[in-house]
Amino acid sequence: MHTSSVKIAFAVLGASLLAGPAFAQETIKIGVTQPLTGAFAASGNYVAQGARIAEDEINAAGGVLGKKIQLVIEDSKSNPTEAVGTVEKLIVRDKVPAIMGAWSSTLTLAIMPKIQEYKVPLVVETSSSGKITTSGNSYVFRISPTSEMEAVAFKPLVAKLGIKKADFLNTNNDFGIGSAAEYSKMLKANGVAIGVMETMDPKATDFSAQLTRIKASGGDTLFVTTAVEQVTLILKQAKELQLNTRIITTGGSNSPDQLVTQAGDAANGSFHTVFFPPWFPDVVTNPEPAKRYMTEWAKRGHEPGGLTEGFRGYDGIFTIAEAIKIAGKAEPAAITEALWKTKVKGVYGNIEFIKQGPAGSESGQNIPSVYLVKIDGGKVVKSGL
Amino acid sequence: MDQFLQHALNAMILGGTYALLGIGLTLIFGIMRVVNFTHGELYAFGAYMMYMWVMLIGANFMVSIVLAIALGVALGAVIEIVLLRRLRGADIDTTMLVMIGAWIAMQNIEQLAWSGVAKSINSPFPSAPLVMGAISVSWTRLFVFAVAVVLIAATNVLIQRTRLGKAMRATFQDREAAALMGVRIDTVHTATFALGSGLAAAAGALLGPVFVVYPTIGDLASLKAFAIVILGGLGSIPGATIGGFILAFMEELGAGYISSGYRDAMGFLLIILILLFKPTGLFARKERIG
Amino acid sequence: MSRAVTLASSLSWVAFLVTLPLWMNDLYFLHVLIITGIFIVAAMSLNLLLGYTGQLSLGHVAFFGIGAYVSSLVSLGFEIHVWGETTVSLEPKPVWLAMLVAVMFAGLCGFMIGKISFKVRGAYFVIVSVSFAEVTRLVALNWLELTQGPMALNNIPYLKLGIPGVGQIDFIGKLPNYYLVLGVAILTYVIIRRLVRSRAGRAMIALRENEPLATSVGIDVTRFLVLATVVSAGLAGLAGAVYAHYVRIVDPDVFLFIYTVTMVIMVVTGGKGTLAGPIVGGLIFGILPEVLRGFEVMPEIQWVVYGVLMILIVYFLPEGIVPALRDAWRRWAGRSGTPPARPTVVVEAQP
Amino acid sequence: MTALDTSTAPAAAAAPGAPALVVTGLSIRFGGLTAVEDMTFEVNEGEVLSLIGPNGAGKTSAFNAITGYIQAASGSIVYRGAPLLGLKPNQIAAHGVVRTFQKTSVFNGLPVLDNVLVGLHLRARQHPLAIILGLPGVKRDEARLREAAWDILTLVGLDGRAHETAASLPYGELRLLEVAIALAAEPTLLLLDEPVSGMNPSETGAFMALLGRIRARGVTVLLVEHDMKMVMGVSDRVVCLNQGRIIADGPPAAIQRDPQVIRAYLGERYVRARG
Repeated sequence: MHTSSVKIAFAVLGASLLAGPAFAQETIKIGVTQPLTGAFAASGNYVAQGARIAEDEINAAGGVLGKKIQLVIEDSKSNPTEAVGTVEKLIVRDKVPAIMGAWSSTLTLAIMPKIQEYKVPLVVETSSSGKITTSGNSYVFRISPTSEMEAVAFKPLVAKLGIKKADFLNTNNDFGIGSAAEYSKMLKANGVAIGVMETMDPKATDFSAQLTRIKASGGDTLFVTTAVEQVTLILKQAKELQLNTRIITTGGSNSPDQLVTQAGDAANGSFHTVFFPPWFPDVVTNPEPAKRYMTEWAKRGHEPGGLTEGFRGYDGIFTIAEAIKIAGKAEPAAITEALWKTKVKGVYGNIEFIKQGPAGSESGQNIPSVYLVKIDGGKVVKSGL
Repeated sequence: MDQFLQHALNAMILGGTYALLGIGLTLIFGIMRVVNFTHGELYAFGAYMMYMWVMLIGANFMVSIVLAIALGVALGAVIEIVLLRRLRGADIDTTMLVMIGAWIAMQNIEQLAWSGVAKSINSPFPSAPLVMGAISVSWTRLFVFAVAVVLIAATNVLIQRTRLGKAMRATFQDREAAALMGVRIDTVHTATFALGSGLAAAAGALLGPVFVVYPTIGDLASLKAFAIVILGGLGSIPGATIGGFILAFMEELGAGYISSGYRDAMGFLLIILILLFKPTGLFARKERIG
Repeated sequence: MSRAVTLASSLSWVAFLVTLPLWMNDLYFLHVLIITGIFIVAAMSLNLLLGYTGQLSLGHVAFFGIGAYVSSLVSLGFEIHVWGETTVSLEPKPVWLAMLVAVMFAGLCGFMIGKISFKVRGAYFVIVSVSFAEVTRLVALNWLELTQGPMALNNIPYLKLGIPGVGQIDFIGKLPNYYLVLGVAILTYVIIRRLVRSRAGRAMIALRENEPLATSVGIDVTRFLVLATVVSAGLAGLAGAVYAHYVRIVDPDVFLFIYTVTMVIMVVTGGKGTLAGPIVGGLIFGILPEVLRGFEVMPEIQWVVYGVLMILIVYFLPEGIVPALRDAWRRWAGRSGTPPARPTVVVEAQP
Repeated sequence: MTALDTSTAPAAAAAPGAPALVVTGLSIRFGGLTAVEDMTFEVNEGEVLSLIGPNGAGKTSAFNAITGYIQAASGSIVYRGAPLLGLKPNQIAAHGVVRTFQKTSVFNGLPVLDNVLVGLHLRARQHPLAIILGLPGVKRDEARLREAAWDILTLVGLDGRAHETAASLPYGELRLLEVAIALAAEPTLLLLDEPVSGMNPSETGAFMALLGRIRARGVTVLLVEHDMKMVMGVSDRVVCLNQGRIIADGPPAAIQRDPQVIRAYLGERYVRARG
């Protein structure tokens, strides 16, 4: 019995050793960890598609330091432990000198200790939780806005929209809880009453219980923070339950075009914060890269609804590529150093990093613009405010 | 009060599809002694077929439902003939392992075929709900409920009134005796699995347009079907029907008044309580442990 | 003589594993081995229930997850509100103590679940065990104050052991964790081996083979099923605790049914009710994904392969790989063997 | 080496001839059906008592009730002063009351020796913690158990088959193995349910010889059997059941002459033969 099991195990080990990965490195690898399946799959795929556009654009222009860049994209399955696994693979097996990720705040917070352990820089393209840049991780560089920045940008609209009592419905993760906390703080400071604060699991699909409670609360505005899949369902189910409050989605992962196609007229009258408004490319800081990105997106036949998400990946890869150029070599320490000096004219605006967090171990934070749009008559319009 | 009525209405509507899921699983267990882990995948299959016909091919909504159910029946028959027929007489654990294998394979084939991104299905019903005083319900959900009730009734007629149903009931009572009396056990098993699968696919096809469709939706559907069947007693159709409604009410009221996060936990807590105090389920007619 | 062969092969096997990192310095491969090793420990513990008592427990991941969460929470500390303003709080404790608590707690859960669920058998037992795992997952997901829910418990401390004369060992990174997992795996193997070759193990096997006959000779069914569950749960909890302090993050998905299924596949493929079965099955299914990856196989296809393999194994190798090989070996070696007889020398004096 | 060691012998307190098992007013019902009605009989220490009767007379039901496999509707079962009613089969076994089954019942997948080792369960002294810690006491106990198992195999004549899988034994030896397993549980009262059914005459003869050896150990035997040659050959006393009731109780010679017994057995058969 023993002898036989030993033989088998040897055979298995042998087979796996033969198949071990060992390839010559002629390109500069950049790691990407995104949720390509699971609850955040739609957004994660859009970001990956945007990243691929940037990869091809950079390589068509001759690459970086005379070499082509090569994205290694790993699927975190919308799960924090899996996300840590992807980073482990990217750094230990693929030996990438820099990583972009990880979409959701929870996923990003999950991988941050690994990033620190291996001292590899991470460019955060989407996550909004304040904790990411205030926890003293000096390998984190965020190009997306924090929930707090978003809430502050929203402040002037409170009076204009005439919000008196607000309810909240958000995912029970860092993204949702963080956003609800910042918005409710800002609203309270501006004299708005807070009704109920409901949460949901990121994988939930039936919100009738929460929406029924929100209806009973009787607020005039409902703030919703989650990914586009759940926003679609919430808009539909709110309409079914005759919840006639104004719905505002925060966090910028709401893909209004997708809402128009998937939620139909249930989407009418809803407001959405976005960080890139592809319907009005002329209002953005850098129309030139925005148009280049949009053209390529359309050419590749990607979902138009993903435009508001894909640019994050596009900008993220450009930021890393620029940092590698400045560093002059594809090594983690040099790239980390270089990211502080990196300036990119991106879709997010002029990307550059200011210091945030405890002195001595600051993280980098970019300050992008925030836009509020409205869906009206099956079309995305300027909120008119 | 309004809030309670709304919750109750929601639960009623949800209960119809839960009952469909439960009846399919309980039939398969009662007659074939198979714990069907692919049940949820048939649910997902029904939902994806609905997506394919309505959104990709552009077929009529009603026709698509019929097609989705028919394909579910066909897939069920194939699974029974290919995987289960040769395991006739094997112990329950063996068939369970095969069904787990099939479940994993099917779910990942779905993932390959449709990608991990959730799909939504448009329904032809007006999005403005039916309003009754302070409570309201969407036309889509009403339709789902009506179809579910019709399917439950039809299943009962099939089992009580037809020759096939008689053969199924005879097999349920005593397989050997039924075989001696000339019942073709192979046919009964294939028909049972096909029928159970068709009901699961129907639940998926009906709920697909209400929610969204993604490859792992079947997992929760399977677990809920297990809960319903345990609640009603393995092998009992009335038990599964009532169990479906009880679970829906528990979930909806639990979510509405206790915590929405524990919505899905209700069913499992119920299972554990039931097994503590009445292990054969609420409506089991026959001792079924062992 | 066969005893000596067994001992020699066990020792050479252990020596091979101990020296492995010395000549195999691919860190990623070491990582794969660590994760595989942890799953093998969990599979070995499941084998005690599935293979020896014959109970198809499909909630096993619950004990693994409970071990991971308890060990993490005790080492991180927590404060929760129980009623009104009353709070319960725990200061962070050393990791070794946390792991010990985790094993005990998982064992305790095993005790309670065993007491409840062994009232029923067959399909009911299976569904109860699945439900139990699902309830634990939902608690982990929704009890935000304690578990952080979907935000996961992060920054879990690693194990530090002060060994007299050697100084402190930090179990961070690949090498120390590799040896930790190896040690835990050997410990688990030894415990299970001792158990199944004793009165208790024979009672469990007897229950699997013929329950009425077993009770007729005085075996207390529930007692030994519960004992098997407690040991099994404790060892699964140990695997979970090692896992938590290695990956240093735990989220509610650790309770997903798919992990139970992975363990079941490992046990069934290798051979349930054999000591080597879960190890062989675990190595195959732990390393196979990496082999498949070498051929650029997508993870979904890999899982489809798993599912199909599982079906094929049930059809063609229902006992698993190890028993099949053992039978083949016996047929081959049996021709020249002499018929065994009663040992003439009693090894140890009777009391 | 000579058969069972001293610990197997019945407790010294049991005086031969005194009542060991006392069944009083035992009734067993399945749903509406009465399987055993108001059954009263005693088994004395050291004797071989046979329970006979036509099929469906309630013999196996009585067996099952005594050993705790079914619950009696009323009555009492007392063994050596301890009430057995309501106890689980394993608790009854701990009182020294051990049975075999009508259908062949062994641990099919295990070697013959291990089958007997399982039977020795109650004789083992191993605490779970001691097992896990691998304490030397456990090893010693195991060696002792193996020795006892070999003794029992020698007693029933299966020592040559010790390492074969039970499932591979021929029928006659399987039935011997069943008895070996039961004997291992150290019974003071052994209940045998049709042990020689299906055996050929030479196997039956060997079994009767084995019964003699068991008896010589001082084990009381309660036998259910259809083979009248065997019953009359080994029994000290015979109790005859018909339709759930006791119709006769006495030594074999008296039973053979009892008109009620003849009617129940032969009469029934004559009627059937004529009809």
